[in-house]
Amino acid sequence: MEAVLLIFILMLAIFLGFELINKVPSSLHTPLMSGSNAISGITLVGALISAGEGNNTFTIVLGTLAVIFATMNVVGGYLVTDRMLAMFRKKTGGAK
Amino acid sequence: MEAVLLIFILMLAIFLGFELINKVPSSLHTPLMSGSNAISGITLVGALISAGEGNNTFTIVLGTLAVIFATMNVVGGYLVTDRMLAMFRKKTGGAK
Amino acid sequence: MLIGVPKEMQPGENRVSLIPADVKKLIGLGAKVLIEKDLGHNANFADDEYLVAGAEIADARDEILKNADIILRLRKPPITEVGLMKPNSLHISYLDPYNENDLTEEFRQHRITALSMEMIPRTTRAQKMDALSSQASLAGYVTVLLAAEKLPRILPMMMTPAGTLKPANVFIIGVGVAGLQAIATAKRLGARVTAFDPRSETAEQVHSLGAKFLDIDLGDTAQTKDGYAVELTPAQLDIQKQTQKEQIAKSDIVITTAQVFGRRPPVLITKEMLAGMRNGSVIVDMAAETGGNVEGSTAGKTVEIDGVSIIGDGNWANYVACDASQMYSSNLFSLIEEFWDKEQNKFKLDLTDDILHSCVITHQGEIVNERIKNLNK
Amino acid sequence: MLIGVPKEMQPGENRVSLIPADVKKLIGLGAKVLIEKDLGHNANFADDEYLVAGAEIADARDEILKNADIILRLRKPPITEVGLMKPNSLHISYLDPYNENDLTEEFRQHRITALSMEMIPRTTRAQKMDALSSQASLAGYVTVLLAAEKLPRILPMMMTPAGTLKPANVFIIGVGVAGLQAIATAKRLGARVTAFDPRSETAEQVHSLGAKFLDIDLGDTAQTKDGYAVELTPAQLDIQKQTQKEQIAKSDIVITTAQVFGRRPPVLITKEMLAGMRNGSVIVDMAAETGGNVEGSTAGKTVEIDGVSIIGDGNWANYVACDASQMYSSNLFSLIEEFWDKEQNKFKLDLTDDILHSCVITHQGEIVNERIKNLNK
Amino acid sequence: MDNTLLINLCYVAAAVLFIFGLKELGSPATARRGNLLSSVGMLIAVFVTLFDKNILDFKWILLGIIIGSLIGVFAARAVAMTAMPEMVALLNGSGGLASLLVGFAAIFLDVNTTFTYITIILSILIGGITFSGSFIAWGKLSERISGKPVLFGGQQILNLILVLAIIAAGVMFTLQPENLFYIYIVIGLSLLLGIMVVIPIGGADMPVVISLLNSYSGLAACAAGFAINNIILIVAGALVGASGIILTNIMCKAMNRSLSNVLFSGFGSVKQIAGTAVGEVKPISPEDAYYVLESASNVLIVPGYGLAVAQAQHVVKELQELLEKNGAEVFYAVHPVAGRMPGHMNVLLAEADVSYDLLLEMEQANPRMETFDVAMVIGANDVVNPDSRDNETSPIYGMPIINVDYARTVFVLKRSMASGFAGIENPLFFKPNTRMLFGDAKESIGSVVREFGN
Amino acid sequence: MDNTLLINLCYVAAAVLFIFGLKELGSPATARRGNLLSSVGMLIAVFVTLFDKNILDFKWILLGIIIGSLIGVFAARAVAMTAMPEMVALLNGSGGLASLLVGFAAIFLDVNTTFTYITIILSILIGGITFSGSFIAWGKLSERISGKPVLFGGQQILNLILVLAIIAAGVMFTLQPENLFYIYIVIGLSLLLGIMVVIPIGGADMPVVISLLNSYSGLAACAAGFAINNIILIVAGALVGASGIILTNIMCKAMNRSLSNVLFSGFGSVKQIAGTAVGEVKPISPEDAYYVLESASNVLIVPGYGLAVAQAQHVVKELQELLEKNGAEVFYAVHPVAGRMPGHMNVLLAEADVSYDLLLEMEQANPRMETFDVAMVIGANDVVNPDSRDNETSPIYGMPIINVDYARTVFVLKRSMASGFAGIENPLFFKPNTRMLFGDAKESIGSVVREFGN
Ligand SMILES: NC(=O)c1ccc[n+]([C@@H]2O[C@H](COP(=O)([O-])OP(=O)(O)OC[C@H]3O[C@@H](n4cnc5c(N)ncnc54)[C@H](OP(=O)(O)O)[C@@H]3O)[C@@H](O)[C@H]2O)c1
Ligand SMILES: NC(=O)c1ccc[n+]([C@@H]2O[C@H](COP(=O)([O-])OP(=O)(O)OC[C@H]3O[C@@H](n4cnc5c(N)ncnc54)[C@H](OP(=O)(O)O)[C@@H]3O)[C@@H](O)[C@H]2O)c1
Ligand SMILES: NC(=O)c1ccc[n+]([C@@H]2O[C@H](COP(=O)([O-])OP(=O)(O)OC[C@H]3O[C@@H](n4cnc5c(N)ncnc54)[C@H](O)[C@@H]3O)[C@@H](O)[C@H]2O)c1
Ligand SMILES: NC(=O)c1ccc[n+]([C@@H]2O[C@H](COP(=O)([O-])OP(=O)(O)OC[C@H]3O[C@@H](n4cnc5c(N)ncnc54)[C@H](O)[C@@H]3O)[C@@H](O)[C@H]2O)c1
Repeated sequence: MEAVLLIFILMLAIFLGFELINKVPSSLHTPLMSGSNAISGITLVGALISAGEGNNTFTIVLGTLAVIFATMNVVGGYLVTDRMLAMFRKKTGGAK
Repeated sequence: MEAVLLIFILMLAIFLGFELINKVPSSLHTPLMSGSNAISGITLVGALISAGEGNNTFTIVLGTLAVIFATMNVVGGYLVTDRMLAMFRKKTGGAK
Repeated sequence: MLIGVPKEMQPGENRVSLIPADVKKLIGLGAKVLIEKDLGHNANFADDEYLVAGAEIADARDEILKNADIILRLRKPPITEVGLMKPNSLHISYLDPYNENDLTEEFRQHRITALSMEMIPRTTRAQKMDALSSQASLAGYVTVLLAAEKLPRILPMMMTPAGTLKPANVFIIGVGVAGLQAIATAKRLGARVTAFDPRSETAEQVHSLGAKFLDIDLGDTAQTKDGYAVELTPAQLDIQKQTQKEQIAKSDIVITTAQVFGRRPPVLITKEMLAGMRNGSVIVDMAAETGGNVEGSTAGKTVEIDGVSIIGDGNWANYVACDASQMYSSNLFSLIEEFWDKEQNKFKLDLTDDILHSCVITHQGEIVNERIKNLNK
Repeated sequence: MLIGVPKEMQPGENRVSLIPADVKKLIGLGAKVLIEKDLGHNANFADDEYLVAGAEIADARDEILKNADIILRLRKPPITEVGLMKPNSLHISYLDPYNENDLTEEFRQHRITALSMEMIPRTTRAQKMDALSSQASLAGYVTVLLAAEKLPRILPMMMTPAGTLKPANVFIIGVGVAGLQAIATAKRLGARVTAFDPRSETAEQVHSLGAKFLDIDLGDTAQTKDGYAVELTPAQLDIQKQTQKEQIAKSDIVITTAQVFGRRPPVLITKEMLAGMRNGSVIVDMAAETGGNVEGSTAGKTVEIDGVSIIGDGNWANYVACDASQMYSSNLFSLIEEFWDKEQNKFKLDLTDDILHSCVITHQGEIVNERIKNLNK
Repeated sequence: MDNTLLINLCYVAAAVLFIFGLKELGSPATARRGNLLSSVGMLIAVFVTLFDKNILDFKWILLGIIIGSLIGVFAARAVAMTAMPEMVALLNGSGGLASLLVGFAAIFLDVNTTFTYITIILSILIGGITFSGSFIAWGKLSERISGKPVLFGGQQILNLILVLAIIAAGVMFTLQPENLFYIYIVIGLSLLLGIMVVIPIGGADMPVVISLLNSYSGLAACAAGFAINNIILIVAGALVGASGIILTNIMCKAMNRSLSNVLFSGFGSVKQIAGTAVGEVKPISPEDAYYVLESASNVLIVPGYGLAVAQAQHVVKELQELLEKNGAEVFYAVHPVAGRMPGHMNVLLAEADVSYDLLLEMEQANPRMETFDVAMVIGANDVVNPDSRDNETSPIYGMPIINVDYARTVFVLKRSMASGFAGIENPLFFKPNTRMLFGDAKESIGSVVREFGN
Repeated sequence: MDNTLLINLCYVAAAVLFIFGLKELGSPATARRGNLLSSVGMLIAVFVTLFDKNILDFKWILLGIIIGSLIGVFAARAVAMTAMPEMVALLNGSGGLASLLVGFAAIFLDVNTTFTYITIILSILIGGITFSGSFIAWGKLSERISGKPVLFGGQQILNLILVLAIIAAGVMFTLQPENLFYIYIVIGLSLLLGIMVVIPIGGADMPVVISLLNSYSGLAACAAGFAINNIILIVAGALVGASGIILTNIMCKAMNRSLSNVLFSGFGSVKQIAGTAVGEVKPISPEDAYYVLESASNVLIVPGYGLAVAQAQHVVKELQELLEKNGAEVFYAVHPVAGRMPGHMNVLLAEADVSYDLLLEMEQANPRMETFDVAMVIGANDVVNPDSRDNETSPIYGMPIINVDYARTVFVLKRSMASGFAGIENPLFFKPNTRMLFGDAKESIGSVVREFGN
């Protein structure tokens, strides 16, 4: 049963993903890319779980590494995006 | 756990529903309405299940009634919609 | 009430003060209309059109003058004819009251009520009677045609296998009704149009026709409540001239429409500015008749100075006499209708009304118009 | 190689065959240019502009004729001057070869190579030398101006407090280069424009200028490879006239540009059609000089018939002499440049080239142009 | 287990088909196929359900399906094109009723937690409202009931009480599920509530109401889905519920109303509010303006000096053409003194090549003003100032104007509330049927034009 | 249980925030807030996860987070605005690597079914490709590796073999999970594959590649989510994966390329194909044309007789203004014989009030043709026919033309492949950088203009 639900969720999420993005002005391409890239850093959550599982050293190592990289992705991603958007705001002020 | 998944599904489905419809030309308002109305006849599936549960007469009665009404909704809904769209196609041929 | 329409006396005047369509309307109001023979001939309105409309044709001109309660004309009457008119009758036409003191006096003495079309106020409500505007806008159109025809070049741009012809530069000085129409017409023909007017709000109006406005800082300039410009100080005039010089030099056509109501129009283009212009360029001086914006322009004809033709014909609307008549006639009708008393079937002369108050000059042997009265003192 | 440019002899002709800008270009090619005094005066080009451009000014007209290897003119030369020219020299100008047999003969006898600007083919490649087109398009513009100025009404629509002035109806017969330009100009001025031409593809061209096309079914009509119309059969002409009648009657301005290359232009407007038109209406007969599309039109002047003015001035481009000269001059330069041999610094007369093949009339004592030769048989 | 897995995978497929179906229903080109897709989805869903292990007995089901189908087919064939909305209302109602019944029946299914009980009550409540509401809507549309809003004091309070009562009964029921009494109360009150919320609405607004109830029936199905723990119901229901809301919103906009205003402000009473709303300026966004224009069939454009200042003539022409392509009739009414010189508007409109035949003089436009769905006042002010008609004290009293305020809806395009040449206030801006589209005329119209895209 | 419920509800909240975040990132006005929203969502997700009962030991976590954050912050601060794309590539790579590791680690978690094993392999595979691919992309962008496409025979075949090998290893692993050997193979080959697919692509296309890899990293996270059975990973991952594809698609369009063409046609080699594609006519839709124009900064409009026939002058003017508002420079190049009479184009452009200063003569336009991103040929044909420049045998050889084919991209707007006045074929239509926008010019441009809306 649960697997089915997960598939449902996957399906809906994918459709939603498709619908979310319509027309993006070229000036936003890079920011949007890195913005959603930051979201894909969600894998950090997974990393935490594996890193937290104290029992097996190997997984801990893997986990911790995962945490490091995922965190880089998340933190870096959001900051970079924000920086880009900040100056974008300035640059093309009125432009639609 | 399952409840959570259902909530997830609900949430995603609702968002998807919102995103699906953008700009509908007024000529399509009624067809779209009755089209989606036909979909809401999905409750027929529920009706079937209750009607099929042979054990309790009362539920069977309820179920059968439900089946009748739901089927009306589904069958009628789709046919009506199709009729509308058919003549709509004819009427405003080229018009966007 | 009998409305009489004599022919215009001025030679070369083709316009007519009343056209058949409006005759019909007047009769619809309940008036009777008596016209002189061949009244509309020059404007291409035949007598029988008038007859069909319901007018009667008088045998003699005097008959009209003697009997009419209202006389409609375009141009001011010959002073000799004032005496022939019925006392207390109403005479409507251009009167140029600021300059025609004798005529005014004559009207006063013979107790004729004289209504001057020039003096119709520039209020939104009075616009339909505003003959100055209606004729001015036609004049604006005509000036451009005359200039374009005189110019040895074409106005629009043309990129052709035989090279590119640059669009002509047209400079319009004075953006009143006529000026605006001139801008519109020149723009239509594809010219590069620039304009100037001391009344600051005209800038927006110029832009609203897609033309450029020449920015000259004259300090503050005033405008009367009727939207007329107030005369500039000599200092301001100098600034204006200096700044315009260059624009004029690079213009193929210059049209000057500068007027200051009741004053002599300012001289804006001097001989040496003319010298600065290209050979074959054309200037239209709309103010030529009243003194001229251009040094050397001659009222009523076209002169050439330093290879620049200066058109001073005047009576511009007369070139499109047919339409001009229709508009003037419609102005008159609107005026009469506005003050027509349906019950008693007569023109109600209510001097408290702000329109009549400002356009009626003499009434019952008095000069009732303030401005004119003070003038004569 | 010496290029000589004598003044135009025809009285009232203000255009000039070569302007300073192109003098410069010719000299750039390596030619020498010798012009007559006051050459460009009427088109507002001063002698010193020519001098600056590098031309020399001849003391006497004969000097030019005698010495020049290439003579550039606009109008056909006086037959007397052909004899004065250097044998085997090249003479470029309008020659009207279909009608000027004597002139052609004269050229042949004196072994002058005569190049007729009318005979430049209408190919895409030759367009930059196509003087007919360049002058015709200016002519089209002029005709509308003349008509508009003559008309006692304005062309655009005007909704004003003094009533609504309907847009003038303009009907243009013949949609060649001139006709198209006339349509464009009338449209610009805000008129309601309708047009007709027997060449079916012109309908689209008319619409492409936002004007209406009068649909007349004439059966099939042909067109030469140069895009010229072929003469209509009498039957077709009748149909056309009948159908146009009504359109003409309701038009304020009619402009006829109907030409059939090398033939007498068709008569399209008869006296009785004129009678059907409103008083004050205006007709421009562009074909007046070559016989006229309008019954009663007189070449070179404006006549009035039944209250309708018929303008037949002709030489339309001359009204905008300055631009007209620029374009004609540019046509000449393009022609010379096209066949200029940089090495030997001379005009290479290659009769196999399809352009020269069709526009050179006489060469080395022969009439080399097929059409003309057959004509004289 | 395997069986359920299969069924559920089919459900996924069905859901996908519903999603595509809804999306395609939204655009003319694909609408018909969309409807087909979703019907296929429905077929799959129903068919596989029959393999549900819980289903022991098919005869009743078959009976029900046959009867239902017969009625459905007959209804769909019989109904006249003009009566479509009523028909939709009825079908929608039966859908709601079905959800109610399913929810009811769910009580007697084996396992039930508090959670399911709540969902059961929800499905009954929403289903009930949908059913009776749709029924009333049908009555009003088919004029079996008067289309006039039925209004009486304390209506809102009464509705509030009803809601509270329902909640109370619901709570009681969850506490002692074996006692059906409370459920009957819930059912009864729900039906009543459905009636109560619809009667105060005028017949003209019924389409919006139906669309809203349609969205409700989706939610009802969704709730039922939770009650009997069936995913396809949940997904499909939620999709319909959500998209229904959006559609309702769009329909409101096309009628120049706001959804919240339909949802909460006691429906019909809007009219009163509007009526008394003099003195209030109502701005409108280009997007909303688009919805109104898109559904208009007669549009009058009234140009003024502002059009000239903005040089908006070209984009106005484009708007005209788009409207015409959309099946609307468009005219221009030109006031004699519009602009700053005689014939000012003519110059501009001729430049944009607007056909002379579309220009109406004031005298031609005014008599037929009521026939225009929308009057677009573009940068005009004095020439549409009702004061010069109604207010003796106004300095421009007596000047004939273009009576745009008699049109169904008036859009006024200008940059601010500033006055025009005559320098006087314009009461038009405060009329209930006036919407102010603020901003440079060219910009504003440009945005509206672009709304016509995709 | 309660605990998990709470966590999961927070996950729902996080998901909602991600959804809003993504949506808002799509439009300039809201983009920045959108980024903020999604970051909040992330914070919530991460924070609540720490309460997961499976987490016994926090020190490693903290260590990892601190190190990661430091690097992240530093990188974000340090990087130059111009180097942003590289930076994104790197971050994306690290994300992929993380997913790989998570998947790897998941092997050692307690319960594992075949299903989870498959998902584990998927997460490793996709994660690996993302990592190495992004790394190469970074190298090419920052010119640490030559930007030139690295091409050699049998490239495609090799990639195919790699994929098959990975599958094989994957199967082996699922059969004997205890044997890590196969997993290492999978990892190794995935990394290799990542490199292989990116090296053949030119540096210019890297942005698209990164965007695609970004979408992959979403999928990787999604797969990892299945592997460790965590919903938020699945949802967020799927969202990013899907929206990433769309974004990639959009970027391709802006570069006048098709996604499939980027996805499958061995990337870089497109250029050759294009190069050899003479004789092939490539139509383009108004929507795609919009994307190209929207991202162009120099546009040349070349009007011809067709513009006149279509009476498209007004809408062309509007397009010009939209492009200018969008920051582009727009000029018109008017050929002396364009149209059917001397000055035909001037009449139309003047009517639309196009400023004279924007009109270039042929002689002015040609020298700077290379500087134009797009040359829009609107209903012109003969006057842009390269034959009159290159082909002695052509009847119009020798007539100077406007060399639009030297512009980066050429749009030709006409209704068909019909020839113009001169009645001769036009090779321009077959040039690799030419796109045909078929249809009446006015219609076509109108649709493009409307694409600029919302
Ligand atoms: N026709 C003539 O011959 C003539 C001559 C002289 C005077 N007048 C007078 O002019 C008036 C004409 O009436 P009207 O209604 O045409 O003009 P109006 O009454 O002057 O009103 C024009 C309106 O346009 C708005 N506007 C200005 N620029 C705009 C822009 N860029 N975008 C959008 N809106 C803009 C202004 O409001 P915002 O500032 O809020 O935008 C203003 O309220 C009459 O009073 C008439 O008497 C006419
Ligand atoms: N300028 C002059 O004085 C003059 C005079 C006479 C002849 N000519 C000749 O005319 C030609 C001018 O060249 P050009 O490039 O301007 O025009 P062109 O070569 O004649 O090509 C015009 C193109 O526009 C397209 N078209 C027509 N209607 C259209 C519509 N509604 N929408 C979109 N496209 C449309 C046609 O293709 P589709 O049918 O496929 O749409 C046609 O290929 C030259 O050969 C010149 O020699 C010029
Ligand atoms: N209220 C109305 O409805 C209404 C009706 C008609 C006219 N008006 C307004 O009245 C105003 C005057 O109209 P008019 O055409 O009769 O004016 P006018 O003929 O008296 O003068 C013509 C123009 O000359 C200008 N001028 C004066 N001195 C000048 C100088 N030194 N240099 C350049 N220009 C100079 C004036 O400003 C005026 O614009 C216009 O603005 C017009 O809009 C208003
Ligand atoms: N290939 C080129 O580049 C090029 C260059 C210039 C002109 N042309 C074409 O050559 C054609 C002729 O040009 P033109 O202006 O010199 O022609 P023209 O001056 O010889 O004749 C003028 C017009 O009169 C028309 N006409 C003939 N009989 C008529 C009748 N009975 N009623 C009405 N109209 C009649 C002709 O069709 C022609 O359109 C035009 O279509 C023009 O486009 C082509």
